[in-house]
Amino acid sequence: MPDLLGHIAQTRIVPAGRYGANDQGVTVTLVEGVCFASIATAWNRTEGLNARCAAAFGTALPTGPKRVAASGLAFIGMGPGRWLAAGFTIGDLEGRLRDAFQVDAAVCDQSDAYVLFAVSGENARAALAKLIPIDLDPSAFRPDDAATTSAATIGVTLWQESPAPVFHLAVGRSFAPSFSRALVMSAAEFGCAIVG
Amino acid sequence: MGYSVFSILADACRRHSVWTPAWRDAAPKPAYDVIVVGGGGHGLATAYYLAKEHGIRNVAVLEKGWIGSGNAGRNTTIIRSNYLLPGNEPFYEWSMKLWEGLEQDLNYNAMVSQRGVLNLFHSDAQRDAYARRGNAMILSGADAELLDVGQVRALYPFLDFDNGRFPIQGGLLQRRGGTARHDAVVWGYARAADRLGVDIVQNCEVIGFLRENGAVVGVETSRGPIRAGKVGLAVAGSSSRVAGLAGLRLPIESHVLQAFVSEGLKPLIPGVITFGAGHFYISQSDKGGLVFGGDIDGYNSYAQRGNLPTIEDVCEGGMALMPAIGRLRLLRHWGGLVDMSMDGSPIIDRTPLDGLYLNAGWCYGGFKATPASGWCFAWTLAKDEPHRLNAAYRLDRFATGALIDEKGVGAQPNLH
Amino acid sequence: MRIPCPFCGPRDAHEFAYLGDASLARPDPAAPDADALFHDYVYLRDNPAGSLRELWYHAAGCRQWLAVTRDTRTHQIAEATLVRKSEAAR
Amino acid sequence: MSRLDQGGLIDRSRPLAFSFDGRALSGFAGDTLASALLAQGETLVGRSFKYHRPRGIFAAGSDEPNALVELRTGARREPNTRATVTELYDGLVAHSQNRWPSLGFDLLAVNGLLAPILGAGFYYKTFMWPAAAWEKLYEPIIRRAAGLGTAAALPDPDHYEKAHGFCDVLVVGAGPAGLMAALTAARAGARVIVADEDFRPGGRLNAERSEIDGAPARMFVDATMAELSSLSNVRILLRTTVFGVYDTGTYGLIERVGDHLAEPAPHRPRQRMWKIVARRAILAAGAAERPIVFGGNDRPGVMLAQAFRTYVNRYAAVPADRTAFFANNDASWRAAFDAAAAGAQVQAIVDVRSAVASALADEARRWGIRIILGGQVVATEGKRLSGIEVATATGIETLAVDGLAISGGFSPNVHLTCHHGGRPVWDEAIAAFVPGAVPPGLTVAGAAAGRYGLAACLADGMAKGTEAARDLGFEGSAGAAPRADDGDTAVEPFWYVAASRGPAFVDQQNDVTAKDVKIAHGEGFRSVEHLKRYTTLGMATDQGKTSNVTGMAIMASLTGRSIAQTGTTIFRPPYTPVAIGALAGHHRGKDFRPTRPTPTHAWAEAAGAVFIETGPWLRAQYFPRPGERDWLETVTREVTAVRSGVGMIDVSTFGKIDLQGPDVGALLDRVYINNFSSLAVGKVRYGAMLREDGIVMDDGTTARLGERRYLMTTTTANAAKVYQHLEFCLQVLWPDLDVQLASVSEQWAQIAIAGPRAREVLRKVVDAGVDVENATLPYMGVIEATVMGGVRARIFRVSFSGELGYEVAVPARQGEALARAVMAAGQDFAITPYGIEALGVMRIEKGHVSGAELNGQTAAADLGLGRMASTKKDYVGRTMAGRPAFRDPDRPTLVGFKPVDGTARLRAGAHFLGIGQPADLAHDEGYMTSVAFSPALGHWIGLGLLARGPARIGERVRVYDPIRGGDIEVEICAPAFVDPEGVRLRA
Repeated sequence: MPDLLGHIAQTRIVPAGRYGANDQGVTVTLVEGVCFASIATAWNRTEGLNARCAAAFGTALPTGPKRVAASGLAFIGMGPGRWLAAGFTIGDLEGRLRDAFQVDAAVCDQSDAYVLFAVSGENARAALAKLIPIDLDPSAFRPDDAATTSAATIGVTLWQESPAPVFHLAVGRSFAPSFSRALVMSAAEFGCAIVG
Repeated sequence: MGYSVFSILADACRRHSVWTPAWRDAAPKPAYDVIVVGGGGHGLATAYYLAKEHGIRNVAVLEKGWIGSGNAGRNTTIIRSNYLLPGNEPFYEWSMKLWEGLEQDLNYNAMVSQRGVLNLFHSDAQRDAYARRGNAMILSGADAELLDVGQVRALYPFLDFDNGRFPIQGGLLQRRGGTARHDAVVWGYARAADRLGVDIVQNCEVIGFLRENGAVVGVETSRGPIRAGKVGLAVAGSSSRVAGLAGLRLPIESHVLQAFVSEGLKPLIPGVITFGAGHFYISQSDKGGLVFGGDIDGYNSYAQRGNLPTIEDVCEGGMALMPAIGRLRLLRHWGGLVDMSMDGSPIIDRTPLDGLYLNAGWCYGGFKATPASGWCFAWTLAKDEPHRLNAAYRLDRFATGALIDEKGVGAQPNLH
Repeated sequence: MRIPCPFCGPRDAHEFAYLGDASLARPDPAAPDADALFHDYVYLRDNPAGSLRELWYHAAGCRQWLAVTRDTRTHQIAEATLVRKSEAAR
Repeated sequence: MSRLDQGGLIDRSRPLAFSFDGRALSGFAGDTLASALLAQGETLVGRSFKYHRPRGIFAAGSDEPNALVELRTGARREPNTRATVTELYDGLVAHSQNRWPSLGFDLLAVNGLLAPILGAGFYYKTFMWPAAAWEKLYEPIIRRAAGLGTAAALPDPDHYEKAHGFCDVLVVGAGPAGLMAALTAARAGARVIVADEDFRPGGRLNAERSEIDGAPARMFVDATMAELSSLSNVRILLRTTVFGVYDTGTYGLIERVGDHLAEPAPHRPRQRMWKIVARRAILAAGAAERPIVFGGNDRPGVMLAQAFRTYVNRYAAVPADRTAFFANNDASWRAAFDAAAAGAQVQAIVDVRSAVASALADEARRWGIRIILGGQVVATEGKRLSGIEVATATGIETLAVDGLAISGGFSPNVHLTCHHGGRPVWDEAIAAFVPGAVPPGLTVAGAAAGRYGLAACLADGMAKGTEAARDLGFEGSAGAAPRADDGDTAVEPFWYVAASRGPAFVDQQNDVTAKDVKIAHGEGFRSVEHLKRYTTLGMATDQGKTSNVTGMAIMASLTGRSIAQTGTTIFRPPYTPVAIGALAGHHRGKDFRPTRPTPTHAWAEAAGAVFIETGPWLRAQYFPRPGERDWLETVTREVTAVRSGVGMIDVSTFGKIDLQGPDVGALLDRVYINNFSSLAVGKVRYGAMLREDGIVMDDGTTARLGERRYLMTTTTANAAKVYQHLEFCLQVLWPDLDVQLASVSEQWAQIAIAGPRAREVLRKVVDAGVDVENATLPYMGVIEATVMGGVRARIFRVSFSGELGYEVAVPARQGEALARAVMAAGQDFAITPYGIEALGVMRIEKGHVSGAELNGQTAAADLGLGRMASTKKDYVGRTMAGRPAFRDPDRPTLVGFKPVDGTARLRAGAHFLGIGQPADLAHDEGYMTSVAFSPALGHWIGLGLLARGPARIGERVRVYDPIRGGDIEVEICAPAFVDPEGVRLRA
């Protein structure tokens, strides 16, 4: 079993293909074309920021580890006064957010900082349970819930967008190859397909 | 009756064994010249050397439980003198010399076994750091060799040389390093100290200090007050609590260090190996168990038990270093209460209080120091000044800045 | 050991970095006895066997510094709060 | 000894072939290795640890002390495997261990003859003379004789993994109490995980012929399992041992996914470690039988009574032809009746009690079993058991039996309750230790709590299940507990036959006898911990499951204290031994820790780079060309190319922290020793920061991108540490400061272009209209620009090499394209890619400090950075850096070195000694931190920390490197060898 990925370089994201059991219990999609930006504000300026956010995007920023989607953007709570914005927007997300938030928030383009994996399939939860140290049971982790944690010593921010068990996992770019190995090893017994 | 093969044969011929208790289970007297608080290796060794080297025999060792119930009875039994800094190396080398003659000195087989201690390196920077260390050892009269990967392979062919995430490049070897039977060290010192007249008082917990115009003149215990000319503390993880009874705050935090032993096996690992790219070290006991450990859990604790992340980290290091141990089984794991000092080095010194002396801050490395610690603490107690060997282990070094920080992580005990 | 992070929820302690005693306050460097004050601040600890208010940093989560009240004998945690909120609230 | 032709829970339609010590044998699906061996008449299975005495099968579960085998072969060999918990599979291969040459004839059995002198404490009293002989002579012999099985010194070929689980209620054990607890909690709606170490649920119900609700207990087990399996809120984990209780409701479990197969199934692990967080846990682990200690009690053929019953009822294997029972309780009588009912020949029941319930006696007579009350077995005969000597009031009588089933009562399996330091308490009524203080959230049900009766177990399981669910807010009607008979255990405490003949073993695996306990007592090792450590009682692979209590009881009788006063040793994790591989999971080999490639990794690979691990990163070390003899030739070529032309290197691994807000300048002034609030927008400054204890933490350049925005660069190694430190400053020290941090290390790829021709290369990379000339982008300037046709970039005019240099940062995904663009742009100037070795050479030539100097032991002044420190402000570490020892003039300080003999090679880690001074610690003056061969100077150069270094420039000093045989003289010089005035980098 350790040989499953023996032929793949540690420095590459495990390439598209089928791995493990002759089945397709888990599908891993590499999501391309998503822009990210980090948003941070001082604890005493959150209100003003929320007002600006509502004005510009029609939603307040989430409080707590949640995801809020509006106007083609998603805001994911990363910490008190900290969010990750994500969206298939063309062009300059950082600029757009900066214009909207003015001095009430510090915005940084992070579009290249993350690699985004989407994990789905009937065994998605069972496979992720081997990596993610938080409770992903439907009763505990619901659509639009988010979490930032450590999986197999690799930092990951994850969220669920739909009732269907599709989990989005954002991983630091330089860690993505090792993360993809851990993910495939965890999903191998169910049959794992990597697409995109 | 002295211990020897003849006395054993003689005893075997009798119907009923005539062996007497290895030490008297003494009741406390009202007063002693010196009271040593703590019936672990350091405390018992201190009492032994007070009696043997300084003729001070009116001595009591007070132990709150049974002797050796603390770190002396729960460590991974490694002895070595492979230290880096001038404040440390001569002290530990003296300890190694005492180990080398210990059994004949005590008439007790502590199974001191100089099987070699090997610290692996995995990068040029690590190699240079070990060269610096090895040179420092040689300058202090210790032995040290820098091995290349070929020489390491010859010693330990089953390490992961080919597929390691951090390839092994070589190692720093101290051949005189090795292991000793930890409980036997306690019992040997206890028996030898007892024969010189030292009272070993078990189930006697210190709950306060007797004071006369500021000075410490004895201790209050669970078995009543006991007066003493001098009181020395050798209570490791309990140092802050006991010193606190005298109103002292120490540059020490108590942390949990876990240790592990596997099922018994035929000889597999000849010496002691330390992984340089993870937290893992291992040796094999004479009974056949693999004795191993790694990093401390990293938070203050008096619980004498740790948690899974450290256990996993240690076993991951073990599998990375020697993937042959995968099917061998962990038999038992436990936690010790270690006195982590602020620079990772010990304290053997007088305290600001007259009559009170401190031996503490051994972090996770107290066992190897047992003989020299007792020897130097006895000297400091007897002569009211540190010996040259423990001159650097002053309590005021944190104020003067004369720190002894081998790891270079600063005033964060959980990182040492 | 699981720490109830006020933002992330209960997480295993291995997600956190430990610093220790939270009661220590950085002294005034202009104080006449600043040397002594800093010595105590940097090096001396109560190190109690019992309840201790200590600093944990949620490195793998929300990157907040928490003040965690924990019993060092049982590892039972009574409370965990965000340091910055509580400080700022003063 | 035979297999019954009916009954039992084995599948006679599925025969399985296996071998033991090379003999071909067979069993059935549902067998363990032990039951299959017994069914085939194999009673001699192992050899004891110390005296190498022949041993058989003693128990039927994980408490087995004797029947340890080497399971499987080659790289999969598993020493010390209990035959009693090894599920039989087709093709199983097992060998006996700890014997030579053979199990039947073991030369080391000679130790047995030495028993009189090999008693407890023997080793401590001898082997001391001569001192040198220990390692060379005595110890090797002892080590070879000791140990048990032999490990395979080959990499474990199987895979392991870890999994996280969460539940409301974790139930430990699927016996009557556990099944009822799980069912009740699950019906109430709680999320339940039930785990059992066995491959078949039911616990004691598999071993006894009991009835529940008037039907065979098996039907209750099957029905309950069927309902549990049908519930979506229940997870059943068989072949799974809960091995440890950790903090805050965290439990460690090992699921043996593939151990019942010859090899794990494809793509499945051998074992899976579960880390389960449970809000409540119910321990329903049952109780274990304990023996009576008497002469020759270790003879193969002697077995625990309930184990005997298990083999008969569950496995339809009768362990002996003619069996006697020796006991002190009623349960053993029922075991004897079961055996008789199954067709086994039970000769007699010897009971130490002088009277038993008439019902028992009547039934015994019905089965034709002879009853010997007030009797004691004092000795046994035969290599394999052939007879026992029974002492009665009328004298000694010998019974010819080949099986002896013994029982000294029961000990609740309280192990897990002790994992937080809780001590079991002695319960006189049942003569056993029962749970004392338990870990938070854990309750104990059934026999594990000392409630032995079947009806009591069912009711207690139900009650504990209801209670746990209700605690968590799940209400459900429990209903009535199933009906069953309790059956009294009626134990009369009895431990040791005083009139024993021959060695009477307390701990069979470690060969600890009753005499050893007496020796320990005589020598003062009377506390239970001293007894254990002195005699090794309870330290074997079974951790004393069948021996601890008996040992304590014998010690108690010697000291005259009660067992309650004597107490017991503490149980520590794991409950049963756990494979180390399982605790490591997939973290081994190259996957031990993550590998971080740089953004230009693929390009560097194509360019022929040799890579090197720097922490988690893989970086290009150098780029060898065909014909180059060694790395030194390559690195020398790369350095020369940079100094004479131009080169490029990926420096993306440096930490990058974005700081925004009105107070960034103020924060940086408090973090760095030098001033940053005064830094002009568009400028970069080198800074050093200290720990509060005055030692240098990190250094790097920080750029001011705007009025309210800075970008900090950290060293590769300290990126995370510095970020955490800044958060500490902002959240803990100075929460009033309005600064927002963001790590942008992953966002930006950064490539350094260095050398006299650097600007000419850069001109061709930036977009039209971007001005990179000295006027707009002078040394230590920064601009935001676009490159490669519209790619957003930041260009820093900084230099680590000391040459005219720029660092161009672009979004990480553009890093590889930038590398190619720079190489293309530099073609005309023979641009040369270089690695971190060449970078290291150039920084040493410039006297820049790096990891070797920033080692956590050096203050700013030690590194020649003292003059940078501001005296007008406070900053972290300032006060502590003023302590006397930091101002000691003898403190080693950074200087440079060149060999007096120009051809000599320098080595880092060498120490400095005064010329003509003896080589000892008293004359140690410091050490060499970094060395390099300088192409510019044509000889080796070094940096080092030397006492009073700066004052001794021009002097000579001895460089002493005994560990590598080096001892040369060097000249002390300023730590800048190339362009000390810094003309080149301003060019």
